[in-house]
Amino acid sequence: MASNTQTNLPINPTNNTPSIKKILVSSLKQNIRQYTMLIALIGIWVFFGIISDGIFVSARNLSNLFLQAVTIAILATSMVLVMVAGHIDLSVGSLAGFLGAVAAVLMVKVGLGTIPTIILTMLVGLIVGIWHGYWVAYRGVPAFIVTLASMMGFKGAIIGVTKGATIAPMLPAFKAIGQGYLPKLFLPHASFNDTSAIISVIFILLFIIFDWRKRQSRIKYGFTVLPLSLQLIRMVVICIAMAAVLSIMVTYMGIPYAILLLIGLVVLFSFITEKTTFGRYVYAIGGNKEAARLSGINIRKTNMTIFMIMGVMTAIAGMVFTARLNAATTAAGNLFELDAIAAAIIGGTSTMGGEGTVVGAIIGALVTSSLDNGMSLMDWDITYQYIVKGLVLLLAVWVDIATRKKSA
Amino acid sequence: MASNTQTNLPINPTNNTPSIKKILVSSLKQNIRQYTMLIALIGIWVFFGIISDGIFVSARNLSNLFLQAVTIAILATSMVLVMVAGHIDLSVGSLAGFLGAVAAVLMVKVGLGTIPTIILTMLVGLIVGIWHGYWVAYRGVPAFIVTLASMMGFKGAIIGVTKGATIAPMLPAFKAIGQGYLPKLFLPHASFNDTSAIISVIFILLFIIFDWRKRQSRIKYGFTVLPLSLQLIRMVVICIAMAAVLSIMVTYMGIPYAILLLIGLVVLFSFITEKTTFGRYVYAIGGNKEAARLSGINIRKTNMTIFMIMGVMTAIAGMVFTARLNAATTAAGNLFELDAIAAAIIGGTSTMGGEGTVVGAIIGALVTSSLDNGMSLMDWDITYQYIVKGLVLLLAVWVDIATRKKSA
Amino acid sequence: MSDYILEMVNITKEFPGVKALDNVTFKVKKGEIHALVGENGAGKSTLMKVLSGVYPTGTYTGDIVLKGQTQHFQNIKESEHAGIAIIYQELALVKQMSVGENIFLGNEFQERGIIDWDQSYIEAKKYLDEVRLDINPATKILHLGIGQQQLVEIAKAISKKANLLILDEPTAALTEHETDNLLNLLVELKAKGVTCIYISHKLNEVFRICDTVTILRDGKTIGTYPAQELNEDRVISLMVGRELTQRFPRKPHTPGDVVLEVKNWTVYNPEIPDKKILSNVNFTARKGEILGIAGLMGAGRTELAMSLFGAYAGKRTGEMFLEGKPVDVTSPRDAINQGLCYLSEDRKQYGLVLMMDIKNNISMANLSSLCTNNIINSNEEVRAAERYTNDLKIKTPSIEQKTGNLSGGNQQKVVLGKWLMASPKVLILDEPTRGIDVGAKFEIYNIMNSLVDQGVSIIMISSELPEILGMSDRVIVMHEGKFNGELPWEEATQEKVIFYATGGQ
Amino acid sequence: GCGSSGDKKAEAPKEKKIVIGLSLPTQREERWVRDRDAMVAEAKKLGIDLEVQISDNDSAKQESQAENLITKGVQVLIVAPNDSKAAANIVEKAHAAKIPVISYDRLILGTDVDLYMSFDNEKVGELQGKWLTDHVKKGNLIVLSGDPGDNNATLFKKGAMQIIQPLVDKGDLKIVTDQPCKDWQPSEAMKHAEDALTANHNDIQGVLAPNDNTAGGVIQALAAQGLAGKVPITGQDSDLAAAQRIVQGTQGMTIFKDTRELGKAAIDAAVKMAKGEKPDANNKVNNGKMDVPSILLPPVAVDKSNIDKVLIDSGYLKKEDVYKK
Ligand SMILES: Nc1ncnc2c1ncn2[C@@H]1O[C@H](COP(=O)(O)OP(=O)(O)OP(=O)(O)O)[C@@H](O)[C@H]1O
Ligand SMILES: Nc1ncnc2c1ncn2[C@@H]1O[C@H](COP(=O)(O)OP(=O)(O)OP(=O)(O)O)[C@@H](O)[C@H]1O
Ligand SMILES: [Mg+2]
Ligand SMILES: [Mg+2]
Repeated sequence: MASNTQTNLPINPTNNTPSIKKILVSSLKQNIRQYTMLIALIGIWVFFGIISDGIFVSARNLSNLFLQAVTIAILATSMVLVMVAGHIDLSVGSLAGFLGAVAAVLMVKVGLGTIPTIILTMLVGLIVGIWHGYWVAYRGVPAFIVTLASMMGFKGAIIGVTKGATIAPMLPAFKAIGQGYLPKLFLPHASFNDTSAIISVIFILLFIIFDWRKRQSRIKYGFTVLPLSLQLIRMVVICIAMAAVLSIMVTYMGIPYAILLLIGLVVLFSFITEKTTFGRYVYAIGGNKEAARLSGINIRKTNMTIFMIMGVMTAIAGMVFTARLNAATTAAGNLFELDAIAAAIIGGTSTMGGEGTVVGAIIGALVTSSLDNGMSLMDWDITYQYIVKGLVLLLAVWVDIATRKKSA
Repeated sequence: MASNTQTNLPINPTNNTPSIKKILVSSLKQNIRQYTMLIALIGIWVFFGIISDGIFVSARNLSNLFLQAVTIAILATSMVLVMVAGHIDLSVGSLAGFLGAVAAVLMVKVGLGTIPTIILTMLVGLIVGIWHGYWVAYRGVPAFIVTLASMMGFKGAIIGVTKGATIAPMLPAFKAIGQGYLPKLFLPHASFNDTSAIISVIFILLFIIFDWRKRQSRIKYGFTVLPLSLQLIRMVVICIAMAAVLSIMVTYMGIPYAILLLIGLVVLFSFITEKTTFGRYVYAIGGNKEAARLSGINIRKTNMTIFMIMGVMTAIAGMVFTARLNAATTAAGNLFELDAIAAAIIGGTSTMGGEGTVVGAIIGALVTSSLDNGMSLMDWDITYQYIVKGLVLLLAVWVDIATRKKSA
Repeated sequence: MSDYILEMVNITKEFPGVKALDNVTFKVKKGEIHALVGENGAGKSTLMKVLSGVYPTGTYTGDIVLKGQTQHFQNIKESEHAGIAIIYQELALVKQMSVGENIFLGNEFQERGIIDWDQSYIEAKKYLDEVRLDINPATKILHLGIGQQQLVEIAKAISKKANLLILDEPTAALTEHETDNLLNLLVELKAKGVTCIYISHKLNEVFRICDTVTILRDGKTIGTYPAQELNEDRVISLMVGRELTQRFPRKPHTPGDVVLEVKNWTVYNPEIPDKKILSNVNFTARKGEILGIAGLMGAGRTELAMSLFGAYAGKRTGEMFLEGKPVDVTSPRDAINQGLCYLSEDRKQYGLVLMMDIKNNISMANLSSLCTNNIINSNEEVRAAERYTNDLKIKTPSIEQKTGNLSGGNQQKVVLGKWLMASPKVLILDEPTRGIDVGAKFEIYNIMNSLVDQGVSIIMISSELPEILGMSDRVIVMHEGKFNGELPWEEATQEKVIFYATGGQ
Repeated sequence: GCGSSGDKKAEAPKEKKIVIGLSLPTQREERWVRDRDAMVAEAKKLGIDLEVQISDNDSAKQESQAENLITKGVQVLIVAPNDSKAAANIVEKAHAAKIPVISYDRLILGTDVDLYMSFDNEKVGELQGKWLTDHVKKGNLIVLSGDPGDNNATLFKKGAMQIIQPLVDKGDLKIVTDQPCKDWQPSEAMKHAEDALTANHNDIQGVLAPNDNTAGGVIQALAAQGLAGKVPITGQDSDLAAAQRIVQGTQGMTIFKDTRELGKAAIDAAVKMAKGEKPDANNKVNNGKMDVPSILLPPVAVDKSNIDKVLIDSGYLKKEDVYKK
């Protein structure tokens, strides 16, 4: 995640001593949208933390909160790709419900094991993705239409697959995807989860190593780098933040598998969007399709790939959701598409394409989930819950637009 | 409606004898999208007419069908304005539900009469429209966000207003808006509705007069006109079509008030979009916002007006819906936004703004309603109903895109 | 005092990080044609946008005095009411709407908001005749070429019946013939008492019609002079702040082997499949030469380039050989892989991703050279971007700047950088200096020369005859989709080129 | 006014098949799938035509579909209304076409209904409330209800609260969370349960879950805290999954409404009405306009003690399914 702030530092090889202030200010400006939302998220946490007498920020609740957010976060991660390329996917909700039901049918009715079920379900997701990609990329039908059609279709298909009944229960191994925590390995009686602690330390070490290697490589290329003292301060701050978040889970029941999966997907997608040609092409297509085409980018192939990825990710989200409930129901996935789109937008993805980050979308998903969780925790009336959520969405985007205008 | 085809005829004041074939071909090309969808609509009617042994095309069923389409058609009519200007309104569904509930509360709980209820409800709609307009036009927040926030908010507000219970019944006069037919005035025992017949004849005469006056005015200005024979043929064909549609209703129970209202709104909105500066500004803003701004168009005011109109139209749609059910339920309006958007798109409105017609949207609404009606009439499985609807949406748009590409 | 129709005093306008105008004073006499010249980014367009209310009062400092009255325009409508009409540098037309609708957009023939269409189209036709554009006013803008669109813009400005008419580079997309028409029209308008501010990088036009010249450099006024006291060289040195000894840095090239050979190249209209846009075109391009392609607007030069580049939608027949081998180019990617690159005539629509930064735009066509296993080495990318930014002297605070925030000339250089990075064998430049100032043009010509020295074959499509004559080693003239003549540079003269371009045999 | 439909029938006696229209609210819940299956089977047995329409929880759609059924000329219309008040229109339209209407499972309010057949919905809530208060005498309750936009959810809750509220007023019970579950989604129920458990440090003594699906969600949240089976929780619908949970001890109870009986009875009554006869109503229920002749079947509370008898012996569920490990 942190890699993102670094790439955008201004570089000036001809002059090796730019003012530190300038670097900081410029880095702040470049990432203003994410910072605004991060501050909003922290604000929400502080608010609910205070009015709930600290219950909201307890390890247990935050751990719950992350798990409640995970399905939407997975969908939002790939929705960023779709939206950056200038499309939209309205089908993810009913498709996630459908694919969750497919997994349940394969496991409960057909009797397949966990691994075959996962593979087959992802395959079905992939096929749906190819179907979407075909129409969008090769037949030129707007994604809005293609996925609206699918949204309707899969709303029907889920009834066909489940025959209207709830399908349960899933196998324990499958269930663990949505509900399980990393087991304790060495210290079964410690008050914290040892495996999770080890993994957390590995995460932090990996970050330090990558950050350091990045610095070395920049020095090798003769680019400006932060003075060593500042770089170290920055590194320590980020490490502490990482440790804080991870320790929430370590001191509760450990890191849930679902969160581990999400972290993996976020790192993967951040990497794809920032470091691969495919990712770059996605941004170029969303920014100016004609220019991208004349620069030799294969727009069809790129669009097809985007929807294939979206299909597989929807399958993953659907399975995590089914695993968490340990059942597939016919109403599953209803309106998830809007939550995922809202998360992406709150996190800075443009509705016009060309802009957006995966990390932002995760922050967006956390913002909406935190609101849901906090208000339900405080037992607020459902009427106000809806209204507050709507207003926060509106205000978040507005504050962001206003600050961006000022600092552009 | 027909006025639309006429304005787009090529004009060539310097040369008074262009080939007739050229004129016809060019007029066909200009309106290809609407013709495609009209043909699709007729195709659907013929198909269901045959497999239902004629029940589908009975006066009674078609009359039902028009009434079933009317709420979505009203919403789609103003959605065209919103979408042509490059926005979208995701809130119309929950807002229509909310405003329908407001009307029911005013009537049933507060005890207001029909007229005060209608006026107050429209006022509330207007205020919501101003709220949307403010954020979109003056705060620069994308309409997608503003109306997504409202969608959530009004989902909550409707629960607050109805307290989760259905509110019914409405006063008979109010109920008539959604269910009533023009009464028979002179021939109470005739097998057809005399008032409706008279109104139908008036409609047809008005069309003939306008069409003729238009021809005269064009001749006066020295523009090309169709040869008299062709013009007359055209006029007769359109008159027969109008008579056919109207006679369906005349021979059943008469023209429903709701349809009369819809016809009025469609004529009004066609006029607004084609003949007024406001309408032109809407297209200009959607087509090229910068150009519109540099041409001195007040973009903010135009956007504000668009959303004010949308608010009022949503109120009308919500009331028609409530009148039709003779009750306000908390689930009312669910997903109407997608139906309205789909109708507009099927009818040729571009998701990118700048293109779209009101008549097209009405055809789009009829296409989806005809499918719903036909499949329900044939007692198809709900699973297939959803899938067929999705596929038809996809294919309709694709065929349209494909034909447009060829003939543009 | 009162013979000034317009006085702009001490205007200062800042954008975040850029002081676009710094205490600019600009005075225009009644009834004159006043030229405003300066390098790219000097602030010409900004000054005019301040005047027309695009940047409303309060976003700049300084005073605007129009006909003796101080004005505080809040928006464009107010400046139009005060008698100012402006044609912006960027075309401001709504593509989905008809020519007639565009001409009167914002000023419809209306009564209580209801438009009289018949009247509109009749009037529209009159203004189109006035700018000598013979098209049906019901035609949609998207069916017009960029030059025709420019004429529609001019018709639109004239229709406002302003007494102060501002034209920001109106001839950038026009051919000689159309330019002639336009200049004559301006002179006619002047005779009717219309004052005109004329912005152009084409100094010959400036001297043909302008009475007074004001020069801007780096957001400051350098001076205002009567036109007869100046000559082109003097203006150029005032603009760039140094002497430019020659306009076209012609260098002797020694053409080598044939790199590109095109035989019987025929291209059909994508919408009307049996209509030929190009018929039976044959030509060769050699290593280390600049091949100029001249022609009037609509002659089909852009279609030729696009079809060779694999980017044209219509059907094509014919053969193409690169370094003697037959190649089948079906997409821009194929073309780039074969070493054939194309810089398009419309940088904003087809060249740049405006919301991306300079770095990402430059690397876009050749990302694979920065990659191992499709993973981008961002350090290499920065290094490459730095190199082209320095080589091409792109004026920017950093390579992280969004290209949308650059001036036109700098944007053009970014696109050029993109294609240089793709290391082409054959580089097709379509209007490479459109809307670019003399200083930057000179730099671009130098870049072309050094590319040719490195063995690149350049095909230059241009509507500016001096450029064609000044830079090409060989000139091909197109007329209505056919090659109508070929001249070595020594024999190419303005008269001959125009003779062929208008269909002479 | 169902008598008048007889005149027309006289012209074509016997050889024309009886056609009955059935409009159901949804197929997204197992119980409604069973209803449909039971009625289709009965109709087949009797050799009559049954036209089924599913409105997918949409009142307007239900009305359109009912119009379509009327258009197709059904002789009797069985309506399981999505919304009890909104469906009054359907009845009026049917009567205008001289078609009698049976209000199935949910009573259509404020109009002249010909026959009502049901399990009492408020009674369902009462049974849930009764069972819960029998098992939880003192402590904190989580009260969940169905979709906030569903009138039936309001009715279930009303019935349950009639029993629970007095104890709350007395101070024995405390409602710590009172939330609806959007779309009857188990994930919503799970979230609310998680949050309530957190907010009350697991100090929860009972859960009112409106149906089996939401109960399933709550049980997932309880299980995460090791509380599954320790906290009494209600349900409704007798889903197979719920029966399994009752046997395992994680869910306390469910409600059994033998929809096969109800469905069969509805078809039989409809056939009678189509022939112009009067069905034998055993009850009268006021719907705000009139006393509707009614056939009421009793809902049964099912828990571990009677599950074998009620659900398995009746053949509603299979023993090997319920006790499947
Ligand atoms: N909207 C904007 N935001 C930020 N900077 C801007 C903006 N518009 C113009 N500038 C900057 O202001 C300066 C003046 O630009 P302007 O467009 O007026 O130049 P110009 O003289 O018209 O150049 P050209 O000949 O290329 O059209 C340039 O440095 C440009 O980058
Ligand atoms: N979108 C279009 N639809 C129909 N015809 C077109 C279209 N674009 C171009 N043409 C036609 O194709 C031919 C060549 O046009 P084009 O403007 O590309 O020529 P050019 O020589 O490149 O001129 P320019 O100076 O404008 O670059 C002309 O006859 C033109 O009218
Ligand atoms: Mg400029
Ligand atoms: Mg060209």
